[in-house]
Amino acid sequence: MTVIDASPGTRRLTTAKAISEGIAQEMRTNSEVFVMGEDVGPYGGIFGSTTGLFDEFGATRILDTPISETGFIGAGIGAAVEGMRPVVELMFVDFFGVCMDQIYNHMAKIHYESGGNVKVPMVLMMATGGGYSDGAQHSQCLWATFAHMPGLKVVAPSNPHDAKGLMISAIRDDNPVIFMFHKGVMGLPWMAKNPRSIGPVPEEEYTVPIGKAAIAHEGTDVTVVSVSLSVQHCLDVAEKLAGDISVEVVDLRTIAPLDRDTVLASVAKTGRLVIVDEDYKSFGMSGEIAATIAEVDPMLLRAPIKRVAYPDIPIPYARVLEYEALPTRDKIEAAIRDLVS
Amino acid sequence: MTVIDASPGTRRLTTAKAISEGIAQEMRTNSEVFVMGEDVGPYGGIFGSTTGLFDEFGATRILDTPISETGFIGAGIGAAVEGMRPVVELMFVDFFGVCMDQIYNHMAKIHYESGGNVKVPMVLMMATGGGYSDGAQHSQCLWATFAHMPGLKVVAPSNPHDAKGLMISAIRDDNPVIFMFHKGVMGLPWMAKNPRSIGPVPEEEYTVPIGKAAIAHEGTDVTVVSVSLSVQHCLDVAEKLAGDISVEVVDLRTIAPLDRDTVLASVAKTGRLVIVDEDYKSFGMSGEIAATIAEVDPMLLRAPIKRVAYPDIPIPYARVLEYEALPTRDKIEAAIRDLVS
Amino acid sequence: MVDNNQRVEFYRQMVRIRAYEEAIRRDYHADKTPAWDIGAGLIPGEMHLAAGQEPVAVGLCANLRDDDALTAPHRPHHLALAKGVDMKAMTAEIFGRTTGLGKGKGGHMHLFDPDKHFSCSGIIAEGMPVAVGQALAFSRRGTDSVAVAVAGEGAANQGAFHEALNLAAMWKLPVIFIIEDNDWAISVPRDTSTSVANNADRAAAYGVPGERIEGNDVEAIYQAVKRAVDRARSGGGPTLLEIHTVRMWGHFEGDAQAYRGDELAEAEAADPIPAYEAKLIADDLLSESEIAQILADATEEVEAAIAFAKASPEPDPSDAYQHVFA
Amino acid sequence: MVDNNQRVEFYRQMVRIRAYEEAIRRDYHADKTPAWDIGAGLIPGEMHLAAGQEPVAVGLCANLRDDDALTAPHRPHHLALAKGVDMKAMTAEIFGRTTGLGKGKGGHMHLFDPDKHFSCSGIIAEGMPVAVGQALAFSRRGTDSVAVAVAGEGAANQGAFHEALNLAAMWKLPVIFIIEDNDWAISVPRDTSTSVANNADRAAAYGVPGERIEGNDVEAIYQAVKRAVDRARSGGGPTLLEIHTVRMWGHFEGDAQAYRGDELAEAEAADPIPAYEAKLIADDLLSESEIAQILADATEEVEAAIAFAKASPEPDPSDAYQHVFA
Ligand SMILES: Cc1ncc(C[n+]2csc(CCOP(=O)(O)OP(=O)(O)O)c2C)c(N)n1
Ligand SMILES: Cc1ncc(C[n+]2csc(CCOP(=O)(O)OP(=O)(O)O)c2C)c(N)n1
Ligand SMILES: [Mg+2]
Ligand SMILES: [Mg+2]
Repeated sequence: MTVIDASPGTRRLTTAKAISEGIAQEMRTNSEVFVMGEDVGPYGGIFGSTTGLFDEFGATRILDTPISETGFIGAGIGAAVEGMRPVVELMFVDFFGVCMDQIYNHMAKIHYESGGNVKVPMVLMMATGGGYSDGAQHSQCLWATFAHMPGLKVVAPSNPHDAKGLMISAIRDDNPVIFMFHKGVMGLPWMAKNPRSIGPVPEEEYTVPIGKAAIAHEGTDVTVVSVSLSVQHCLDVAEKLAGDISVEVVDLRTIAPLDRDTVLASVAKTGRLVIVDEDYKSFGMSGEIAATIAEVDPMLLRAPIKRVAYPDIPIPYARVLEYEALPTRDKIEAAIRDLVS
Repeated sequence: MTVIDASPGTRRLTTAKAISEGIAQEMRTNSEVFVMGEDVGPYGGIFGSTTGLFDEFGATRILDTPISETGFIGAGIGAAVEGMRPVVELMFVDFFGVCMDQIYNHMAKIHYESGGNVKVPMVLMMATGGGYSDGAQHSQCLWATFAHMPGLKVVAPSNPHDAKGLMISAIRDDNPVIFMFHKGVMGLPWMAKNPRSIGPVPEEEYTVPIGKAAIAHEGTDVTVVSVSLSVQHCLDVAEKLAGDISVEVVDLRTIAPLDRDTVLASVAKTGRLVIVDEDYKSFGMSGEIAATIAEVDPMLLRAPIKRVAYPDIPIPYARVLEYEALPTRDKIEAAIRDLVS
Repeated sequence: MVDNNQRVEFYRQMVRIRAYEEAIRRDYHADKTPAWDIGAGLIPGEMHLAAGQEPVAVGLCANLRDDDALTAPHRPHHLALAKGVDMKAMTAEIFGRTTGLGKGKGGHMHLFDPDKHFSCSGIIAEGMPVAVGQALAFSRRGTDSVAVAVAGEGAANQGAFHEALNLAAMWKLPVIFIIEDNDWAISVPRDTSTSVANNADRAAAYGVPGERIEGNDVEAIYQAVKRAVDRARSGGGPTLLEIHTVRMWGHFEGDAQAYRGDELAEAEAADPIPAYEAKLIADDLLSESEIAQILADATEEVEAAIAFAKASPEPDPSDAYQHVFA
Repeated sequence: MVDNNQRVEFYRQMVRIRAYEEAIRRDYHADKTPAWDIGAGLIPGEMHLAAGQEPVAVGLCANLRDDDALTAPHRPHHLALAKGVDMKAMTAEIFGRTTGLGKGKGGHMHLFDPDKHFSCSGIIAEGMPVAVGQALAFSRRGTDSVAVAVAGEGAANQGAFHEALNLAAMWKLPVIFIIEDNDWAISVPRDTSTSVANNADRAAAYGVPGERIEGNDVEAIYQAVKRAVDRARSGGGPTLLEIHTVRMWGHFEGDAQAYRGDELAEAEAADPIPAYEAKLIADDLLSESEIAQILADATEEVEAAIAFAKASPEPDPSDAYQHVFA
């Protein structure tokens, strides 16, 4: 059941604005919340996630950092351990390789290693995804890499409403949360976008639960499970095919912990499964969802599953090459038609 | 079909010795091969992977490095780009977080980004695995993390014979190869071990192909797919159950690229699948293997698959906790019995 | 002393690079209408141009041979051109064509020319260790080639900087580390990111010589690099140079630069090319007509490269699957 | 000047720590027979002991309050004890018991005591940025607490060292960075890994004060740290101290140390405790009987902690699934 309130007259925001509004509202009520990262200050975040925050909260609560990701993510952990609630931005997920130790050996594990005595209430947000020719080092999704590591919650909203609600949930969560925003859902003025990147967002504070998928489009013939920007494509396809094929779109919203029940219930209903994932295909999210079915009951499937995922290749620069590899609407539609026919 | 020659009189080595012998033989015939890493010199590698090399080749070809993994892995890449063939050791896979950028944004991608004009013939070897109470930061496997990244080959031998042959293949390969040795297969004098960690190893140079799984034990009732140390446990269980249940053990040997054909052929024969993995369960190897079946033909399965994998928890220190989580023989046997009954 | 022919050659190279950056800028924006759309047009993606930083590239690379290596950062064109990378193949790469250096797979931040031992990376400071490894290969083989790592002043706060410097110093490798200080790391000014006013002071942390070169002056840069290259070639080990330069344009194309305030006008006024031109005119090394000719030649070469790129075939979609493995 | 009571207290603390390390060593090996088996016995896993390094921990922590933070590396016992971490809970953790600091989940490299703001990590240098963040929290809250990051001399070549120093210096945070130089990083001697003889020289790279303290002398260490802590508490920002100390034993228990050669005998002879004892005797601050009493008290406390640990329950297997998330 979709939680998006699309009643007429509702205020519409871009996802970027929804995120920064969520952060701002939490900052107003909780002085322990602060923001740290590269270009999060006057610039407002390269992808707009902190727009306006510097003007309201100033340099003491919105900290531009040196290009020292291990340094400032580690500093976020230290502050969190002392009870603050840092929201730290890693500009692109692709940069995780310079700071992953802080993320997965420290942020993710301190609570467990301490036998529950130390909490690390921190949000680490980062941009993901491609489609605009930014090449092999600036276009990845990599959510499975984080979801594979125990101790991390990983969220990736597909629309402004969920983005704000998940950000507020993430800030309030006593655990580290990886908040991944696909550049393509941010509604940036300088990037081609799906209209779904701008949508109704309540003014007040609200939460979207971490760990709960949404049925973004109900259907009975085939289940399409996806996350983040690809959900927008799936919805476009579902709407296009409506009347012909009844497509159920599951928007995971949270990747870890994975809402297996919602996926299983949908597949039990439809008997057919397409997984759409902009992250690399192998050893990733699509595999985990397939395994979820296979270890509960492969007989739920009336046909083999289909994966429309990023092939196991580095991301090429030229548009024609990149779009060959991306999970586009055409490929999603073809996979659905193939499966249902 | 297993490639291990166990004819009597064959020389037997530990896996550690088999690896260092493979490196030494390649170094003798190719002056471009050199070794770099922490404690690879006089110490001989913390897990014995370079024992004896310093004595034979000296400090100019066996380089002890500072604790600067980004620095020296990057230096390996630079040397490889200039045509050398570095064998670089990252002491524990768990440390990948301080140097992953060099590994996956550089070592793995340069060939592709250059349109095939630059080669990076480099081996990055590292210790994996737990079972001896080394805690959350020194006991991980994480092969799925590397296998998820395009452009990397990832091997993880289960025995001395394959270790030597895969090391020689890796050094000769024009691509970067991640060579993961589980501490438990090294045959170290100071670690409890399965006798399978010492075995017959031909004196001469030979290769084991990267990308080819082995049927380590033939069977007809159930397929057990695994890799590295867990293969030893699977073989123990297969031998124990012989006569009662006929277990086919597939030793992947290479994780990426995955030998899907061998897995599919075995499952097609047995109709039952257990995946045994010491890496974290979710978003990893076990999922990918499940997906391989589910996208080809879920009807191959007469029953749901079983995963005996590391649960999604950081690795606890206390022995009783760690063994609760590890994929032990008992759990493998129980999964097999459960599936076949 | 720099001889007169070389001075004119410096000028020529700087003009050539500027003509290149201007043309790329023009074509980058040409088809991104009505407003900037990063993914649209013949040149999509991020675009980091180096107008103002020509003296660094030219003064540096005048000291280098083809067999010397250079690793460049995300802002690589000036360095690539000065290092002798083929302009056509590089332009074709930026346009994503099969004739490009990487057959269209790399793009502007991933230019690889093995013949010129040129490479770059979009990840801050991560080219520095790679240069150390190239120098290691050179020294193991007993050649006198050197490796140069170029990074911005923002990059000097990355861990990779520290590890690379220590390694090169420890092993006395022929590496020249060049910090291009253009005062900015995207929107973050140097003085809020870097705890020392002079990154050359950081050389002391590795026991290697360090020097900061003020003035964005191609000749001073050339001389300082020459000392460092001579030292490296003769076994004297690495040097750290910080070169103060200027970022005349945005961090990337499309950057509105609101954060720069008055400094932007100053930066634009600090254009090193007219300044150098005036010097050479004053020294009677250049006439108006020679200047016009140099510009005309540069423009011709640049436009030919762009025409070559545009006329080159786009990759076939199936090429995406090639070159994952050798 | 250090007053006499404090000098005796320094001695007492060093003896206490040494008694602890000796007892852990004994119990670590006790049931690993016939030969060392890393995973066997009541204390399994890697074990890094700090015999010889007591002056660092004691001289350092005598300057700290409970509300000051300390991040320790993989060799943490001396620091934990000096910082006031409860010996029983720490020992129970090392024995993997439910009464341990981490209920048996952390182990000897992962000791967390939030009341004492003490933590450690087995990943080299990665505790340094965490301390910066703790200092950031303290300074944002307007307290005068300080954060201390301790790391070995091998760690000073990690990128995290550089990033943490720059960040703390840039933000003028109350952090004291302590490099414990015991000459070795496992088997790699300092002079083959570190391009400067004195890591305190690296302070210049961040514009902060740096000082190297020779002699493994608890009083000199105390004084130097005192200056740094006073500076930090009063808003003067970070300090980098390198303290030359000695690793009397192997890198970890089981390390045969063949690589050490003659230096090993020297290291064993450089035991700081008898040396300090002799000084205090010479200064008439300690009698033979007081020495015996101090040792007896230490032994009693240590054995009680070990007895507590051994008597404590092992975790229930199902506890493994607790505390993944708060
Ligand atoms: C590890 C990493 N962090 C952040 C970025 C994003 N980024 C790209 S360029 C840049 C600023 C670089 O500043 P500087 O090193 O001074 O070079 P300049 O752009 O001024 O030439 C940043 C932060 C990156 N590419 N890699
Ligand atoms: C990032 C990382 N690299 C390597 C290691 C393995 N390792 C553990 S201790 C150690 C040596 C540390 O030397 P030093 O910092 O001098 O501390 P010491 O052991 O002498 O106290 C190494 C290399 C690690 N734990 N983390
Ligand atoms: Mg800059
Ligand atoms: Mg040391």
